[in-house]
Amino acid sequence: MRINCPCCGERSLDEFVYYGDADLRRPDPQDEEAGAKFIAYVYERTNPSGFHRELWYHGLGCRTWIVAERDTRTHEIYATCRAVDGGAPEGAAADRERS
Amino acid sequence: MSERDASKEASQSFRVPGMGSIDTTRTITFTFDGRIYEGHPGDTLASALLANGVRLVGRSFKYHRPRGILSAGSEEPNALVELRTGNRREPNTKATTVELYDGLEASSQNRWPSLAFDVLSINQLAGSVLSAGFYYKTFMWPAAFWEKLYEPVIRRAAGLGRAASEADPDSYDKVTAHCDVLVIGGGPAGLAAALSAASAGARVIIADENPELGGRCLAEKRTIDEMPSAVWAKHAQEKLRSTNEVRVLTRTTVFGVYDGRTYGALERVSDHLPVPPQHQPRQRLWRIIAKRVVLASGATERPMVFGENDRPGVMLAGAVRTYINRFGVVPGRHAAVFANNDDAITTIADIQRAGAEVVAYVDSRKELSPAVLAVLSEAGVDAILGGHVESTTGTRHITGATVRTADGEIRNLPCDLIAMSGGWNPNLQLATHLNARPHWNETIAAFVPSALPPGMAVAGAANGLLTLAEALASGAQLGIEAAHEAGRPAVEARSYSTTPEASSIAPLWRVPETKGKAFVDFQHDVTTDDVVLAHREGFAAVEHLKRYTTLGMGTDQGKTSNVNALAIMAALTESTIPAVGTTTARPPYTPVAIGALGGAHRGRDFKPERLPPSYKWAREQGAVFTQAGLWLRPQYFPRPGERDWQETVFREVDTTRNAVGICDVSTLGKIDVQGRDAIKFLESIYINNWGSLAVGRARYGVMLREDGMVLDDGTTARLGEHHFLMTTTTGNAAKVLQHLEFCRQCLWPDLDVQLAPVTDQWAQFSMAGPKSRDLLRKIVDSEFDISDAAFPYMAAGEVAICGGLKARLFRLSFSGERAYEIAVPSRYGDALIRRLMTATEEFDGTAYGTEAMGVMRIEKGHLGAAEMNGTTTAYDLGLGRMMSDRKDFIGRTLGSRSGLMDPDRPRLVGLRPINPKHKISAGAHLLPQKAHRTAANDEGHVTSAAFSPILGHTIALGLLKRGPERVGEIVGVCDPVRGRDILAKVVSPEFFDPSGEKLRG
Amino acid sequence: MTTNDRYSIFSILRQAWRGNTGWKPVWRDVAPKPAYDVVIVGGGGHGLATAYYLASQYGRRRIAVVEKGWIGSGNVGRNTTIIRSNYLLPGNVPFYELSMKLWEGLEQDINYNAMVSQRGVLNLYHSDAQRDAYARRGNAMRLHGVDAELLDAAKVRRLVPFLDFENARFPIRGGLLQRRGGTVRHDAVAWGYARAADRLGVDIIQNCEVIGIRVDGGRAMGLDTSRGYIGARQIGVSVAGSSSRVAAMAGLRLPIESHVLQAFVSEAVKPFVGGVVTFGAGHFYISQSDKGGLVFGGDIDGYNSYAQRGNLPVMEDVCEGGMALMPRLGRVRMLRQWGGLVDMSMDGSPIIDRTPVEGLYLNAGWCYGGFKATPAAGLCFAHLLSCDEPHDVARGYRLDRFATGHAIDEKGMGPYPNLH
Amino acid sequence: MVDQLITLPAFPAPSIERADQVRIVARENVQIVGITARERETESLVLAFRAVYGLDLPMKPARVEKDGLAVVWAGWHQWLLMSDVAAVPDLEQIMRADFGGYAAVVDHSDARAIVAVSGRRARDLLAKGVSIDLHPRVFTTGDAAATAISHVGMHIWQTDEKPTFELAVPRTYADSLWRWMERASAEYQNSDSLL
Repeated sequence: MRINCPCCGERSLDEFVYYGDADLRRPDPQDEEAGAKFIAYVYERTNPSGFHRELWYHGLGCRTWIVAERDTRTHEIYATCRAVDGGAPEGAAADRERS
Repeated sequence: MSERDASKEASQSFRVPGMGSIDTTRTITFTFDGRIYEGHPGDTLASALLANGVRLVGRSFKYHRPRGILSAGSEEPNALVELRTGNRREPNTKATTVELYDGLEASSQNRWPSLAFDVLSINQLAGSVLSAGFYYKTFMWPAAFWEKLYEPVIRRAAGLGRAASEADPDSYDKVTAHCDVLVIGGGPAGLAAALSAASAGARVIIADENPELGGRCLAEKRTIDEMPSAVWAKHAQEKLRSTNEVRVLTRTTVFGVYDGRTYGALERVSDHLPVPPQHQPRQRLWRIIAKRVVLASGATERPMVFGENDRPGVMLAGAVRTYINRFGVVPGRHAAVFANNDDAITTIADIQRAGAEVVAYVDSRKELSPAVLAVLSEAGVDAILGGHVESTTGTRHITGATVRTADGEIRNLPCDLIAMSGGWNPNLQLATHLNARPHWNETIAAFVPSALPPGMAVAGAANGLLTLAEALASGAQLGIEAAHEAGRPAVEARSYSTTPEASSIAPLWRVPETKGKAFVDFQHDVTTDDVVLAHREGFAAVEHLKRYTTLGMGTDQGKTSNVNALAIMAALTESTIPAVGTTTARPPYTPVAIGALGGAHRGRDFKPERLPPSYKWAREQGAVFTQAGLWLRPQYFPRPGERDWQETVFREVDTTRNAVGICDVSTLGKIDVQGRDAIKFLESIYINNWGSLAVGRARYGVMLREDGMVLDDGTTARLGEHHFLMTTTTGNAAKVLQHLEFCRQCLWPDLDVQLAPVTDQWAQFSMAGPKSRDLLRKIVDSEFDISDAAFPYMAAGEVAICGGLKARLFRLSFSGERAYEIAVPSRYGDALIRRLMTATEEFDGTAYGTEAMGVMRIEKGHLGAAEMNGTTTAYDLGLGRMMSDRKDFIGRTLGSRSGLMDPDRPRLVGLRPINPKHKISAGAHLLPQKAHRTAANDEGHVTSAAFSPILGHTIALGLLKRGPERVGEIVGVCDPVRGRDILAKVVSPEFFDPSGEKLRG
Repeated sequence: MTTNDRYSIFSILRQAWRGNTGWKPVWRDVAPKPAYDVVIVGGGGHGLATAYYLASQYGRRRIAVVEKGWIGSGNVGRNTTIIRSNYLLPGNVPFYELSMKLWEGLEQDINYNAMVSQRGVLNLYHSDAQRDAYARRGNAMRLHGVDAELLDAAKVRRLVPFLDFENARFPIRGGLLQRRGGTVRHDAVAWGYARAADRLGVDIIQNCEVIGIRVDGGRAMGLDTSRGYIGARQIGVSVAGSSSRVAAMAGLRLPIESHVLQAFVSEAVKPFVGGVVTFGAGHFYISQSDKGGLVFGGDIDGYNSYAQRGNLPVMEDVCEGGMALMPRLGRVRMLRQWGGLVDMSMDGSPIIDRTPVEGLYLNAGWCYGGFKATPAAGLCFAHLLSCDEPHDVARGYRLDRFATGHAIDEKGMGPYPNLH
Repeated sequence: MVDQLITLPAFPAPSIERADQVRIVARENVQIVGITARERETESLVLAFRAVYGLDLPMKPARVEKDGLAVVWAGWHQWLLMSDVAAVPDLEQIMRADFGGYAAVVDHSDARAIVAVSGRRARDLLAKGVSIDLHPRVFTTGDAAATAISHVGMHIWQTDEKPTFELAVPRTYADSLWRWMERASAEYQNSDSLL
């Protein structure tokens, strides 16, 4: 697999560290539901067969956290962007292939 | 003729003068099973053996039947040998792919006592007992006999060749290559594709498993552009080699297709030589990243399935032509040709041209096209149309063929060669590595690629285009397209002229009536009966068939057997071949040496070594080193006269506690943290408070994972208003940096925080012990006041040492002694450790390593990796008090889950043996004093232990159920794997100077 | 079962005499009935074992196993065939030891030779810290009555002289040995359980893919499949890497990610590796099959995947480990590489539990350790389905353990499935 | 008297020569300073830097140089500034003084060790340990990248068309990587290398 780092360009897999689902948002610890929400945040996964938005860390490169949109059946990567940009790749393939 | 004649043949008597394209002017010698033979450069071991009339080459896996040479390529299931000897021995090597070199040594395998007489060949008499999967049905009683009797016997018979019993002496290499167009296969289609792509100026890599490009061009008598095809191929190869941006990789097999248009290829750099040249690898692994790929891997001929079709002398027709046309070797003197397709017809002329007799042409088809009939009559051979070869005679190689004619008449044809052709299977394995399913093409009666990996196109025979003309045209066109799609300008595809050829086929999957075993998979001895049995027992799904009969599981990966077996199963289930299914190919296309996949990373170079700044000096001191991750750290510094490591460590600890000890702590992770929001950031990362930390001070901090478990600990110093230096444990440096970057980029992107790893920047030495300040005084420039008033415990600041060298000074203590850590730019580390050691002489100080450090940290009850093991909370480790309740921090919410607040959880305690002579070891479990030694009474374990020279007995840290409440209690320390079971007293984890007077001074 | 279809050397000789024409299908090819008491989703080792124990141990009838492809097409046919019970935590050891005991009597129990071969499992250590961790593990095993021996370098050398003891980057200092560990012929486990279950009347339905779970009022009623609707009083889901997909049909989100684990086999060579050896300083473990193939593997590829195929970097990483540990492997050729779809749980330990949907039960989260667990997982899942309470040795495998803070984290890696 | 403290070179040898094929030279005594723009200060930093040094901080992986000061892109809004010790005595101090307000300034002079790889086989040698494409059509003088060599993270940039590549590797790995380069370049002793 080759991942297109928004800063460095396309790089081979072994420069990256995988983290997982990029759509999880850390809950507000003040929320009275915080306990349950943190459990869902840390432990529950959609684990889809198909379109997946996921976090990668370019550890052996520029140390940027990246959101990649990838098909877990084919490993095709549709788009990537820096995680600080809220994880919404420009021209996001988000709607494409969501089926 | 009699089968014994072979052994009487004079040297190379099957070589045909004037034929073939190899250099017969030079003669080289080689040995097979100890006997010396002659061959020529350019031969394969197989062609050389055939030239010398050697037909019996190996024995089959299960029945140990005599086997010869079936093919002329990497699909060979039978002719497997042990190549080379000693630590270079290569088992299961295909004689058909081994390039002959002078002095080559090969021997047959999987036979005893000899190839000609193999005791285990009696297995074939028990053929119907050793039917597919028989072993699942027996060897069960009594149970104990499996390991004791049955399995040892089976394992003695198992395997083919023998692996070398010593380390591989050769080296391996890996390369990453990028290109616009990768052409896989150097046959006509591949050559045309590469020429096209090159003409468009593309960066081209063309790879072929043979030593020369050309493929079937070298094996057939054909013409391209009025040139003999072999000559055309030679020109094409020269053209490519002389074109910029074209890399020709011969002896290179593309074995796998991976995601991201990445292709794995193996180059056999030196396998054609006795040993690799100096500084050259034996083989080289290529990772090729290609924008576009043209797959031109050709096709593999199918055997015919008839009785005793495995005897030496039964060969694929295409292989016979290869041996004649390329190597000038005729594999027999009296040949029968048995086929179901037009392509095989050309075999007749080739055999005749080689001066051998074609005793008959047997075709399972009743009607042939006029053109083909014309060829037959011109050749003047006895053509048996609508007939079958039912069986063969002979033992160690064939002496005749039993043929049934269309009208049922049985004829026995004496012959020493049967050239058979069941049609051709496109080599589409690489097209299916990414899970694509091929589809069935009725016209050529074979599977062809359908969906393809991104960026791949398939040319020529690999795509079912079996004629030379189609191969050249499709290759030329796809090469152009590939180059264009890769961003090169569009150019015109040139066309090639060839002589016409016929190519129709009427599939025959198995001969209707046969005598004797009819083999489908030669190497694993899978016969038609086995396929029938698998069907009968319900193993009709293709994967069931393979797994139950082991069909296609051999070193040939079923290249010659899979489709025949599928077809036979389809007939049995009365369904179509595609309905039965296809077997998805997995990498590698052909087997790859494990050494090549490992590459250069072996022995000492398995992983890079990370060296601390004092490494060179420590080596000179004769320090013993230990691995800490990739780091090599001094474990202890033995001195002359010291009996064992223990004595050394006692001395290091004792000296440190009573005078001063010096230790390289540069391996601790260091992260520079800056920014207006740095404090806020640290507050969210650490469980304790940071707002109150003054500039010029350091503080111990603990960070958790989001699930509430302790991630790491260390001190962080405030160097400026918005500038901090964080230290991590040696092992967690990278992990913590990743965690901080995650928090900064993914959780709180708006914070103004900048992170920089600076571990390598600083050589940092700890000076611990009552004399540490005196020692420090000797190197710190006089203008800096390091009195306790000016530089108290946990102070941090910049100083200058040795006359103006800027350094960072921290007053931290891991040992519990008055201690300082001095940090200088790494390049000065070596000089500084030498300076310190000289300066320390007057205090009789010492250097100490990780062992002594471990002892002292346990004496102080400080935490190590064994305590912060990923399953312990701050509460568990006695850090609950540190947790601020006035802020949120990573891990706070989930850290308070009921299960983690359970008072019954094991928590940190100290342990000391009741009997001071007793030893406690880490890993021992803790149970109530008198409790029965079972899991039910297990209450925790010892995490760290060491002998304390100061206290004169072993001390240990442990995690004990309700530990802190049980101080004073006596518990059992149970260590069955070390055969120990003693009693220990539960104490506070701080064994030494609990009040901390010494470290504050 | 009647004597004439009982397997033995005599049945083989008798059949051989008749040209092997008398063998019957190992399991019947049946079409689904409208309804069953219990439907097990997933015709892998776990599902088939569950069906067998439901019928043989708990006297259940009207049982079906539905499989989307052919039985044994999942991880039971795509693993490195290792069995062991060398676990650390109290939540795991008794379970895997029960599994080991079931392996030890399996072939006589199901009358099928799965070649259970206890040639030993050796985990190497390369540092004092690793030694102590293995001592802790070995002691935990011994306290549970499981065999475990802590070996020093000399003993290891005697046991496995073919390793590189001299110039290794991480010298071998010793190992933790479980002699009762070993290997089993993986496909045979699926076939053997299928045959035994079939003999007890279990319907094994292949090419029957579940496309929906009908839930009514919080209760599971049945399954929509590619072969029509199948009613079920109880549904047991045992589909490894597909767990999240099937659970989603009932509206459930699981603490599971699906990952790829690669395995490799070499060309067959004359046996020289006795038992199973695990490298402690790299991602590599190896054993040798009775056919002579060296079976080896390493770490998971490390990202969510349903592709059932491995990548090149991991293959290289595994072979680097192999060459570091056994440099004599250099000229042995890797023959095949395959990928299994593993259900990585958030703590690396499995789940055998009810679900919030009444009548729907889950057996999942086996990570890369599901094969060795096959008999016990089948028995415990059958127990849960029949007694509606967990089997004693599987009490820890609850779905809610993450919420309550009772994760069973052998490696201490935390809630990061790709690190377990 | 700092000179009393002898500095230890990062690499075990000054150079490796492989016939006319590859030349590997250790570049000791280079000052390296890392600067990372503070949040929302990048623009000011770039302007200030241009004002002082007449150089534009590259916004993509690249290297620019002027009057002995080299700037290499090192990540998102991060750069490595380099100059010879001889030329500028304390680069870090100067940078902090000039740009401390806009950027975090960190001394990396001893964290990285720089080695120059040049010669006609330089690309072939690097291809054994570096997975990015260094072909002149893709990577040329002035280009830079943050990547890895032989599993170790590093920065690489091209300085001329010989070609010459410079690699900034972690100092504590310098010894190990040097050994790797000695082994990987050995084959170029015989000019008729098969690669």
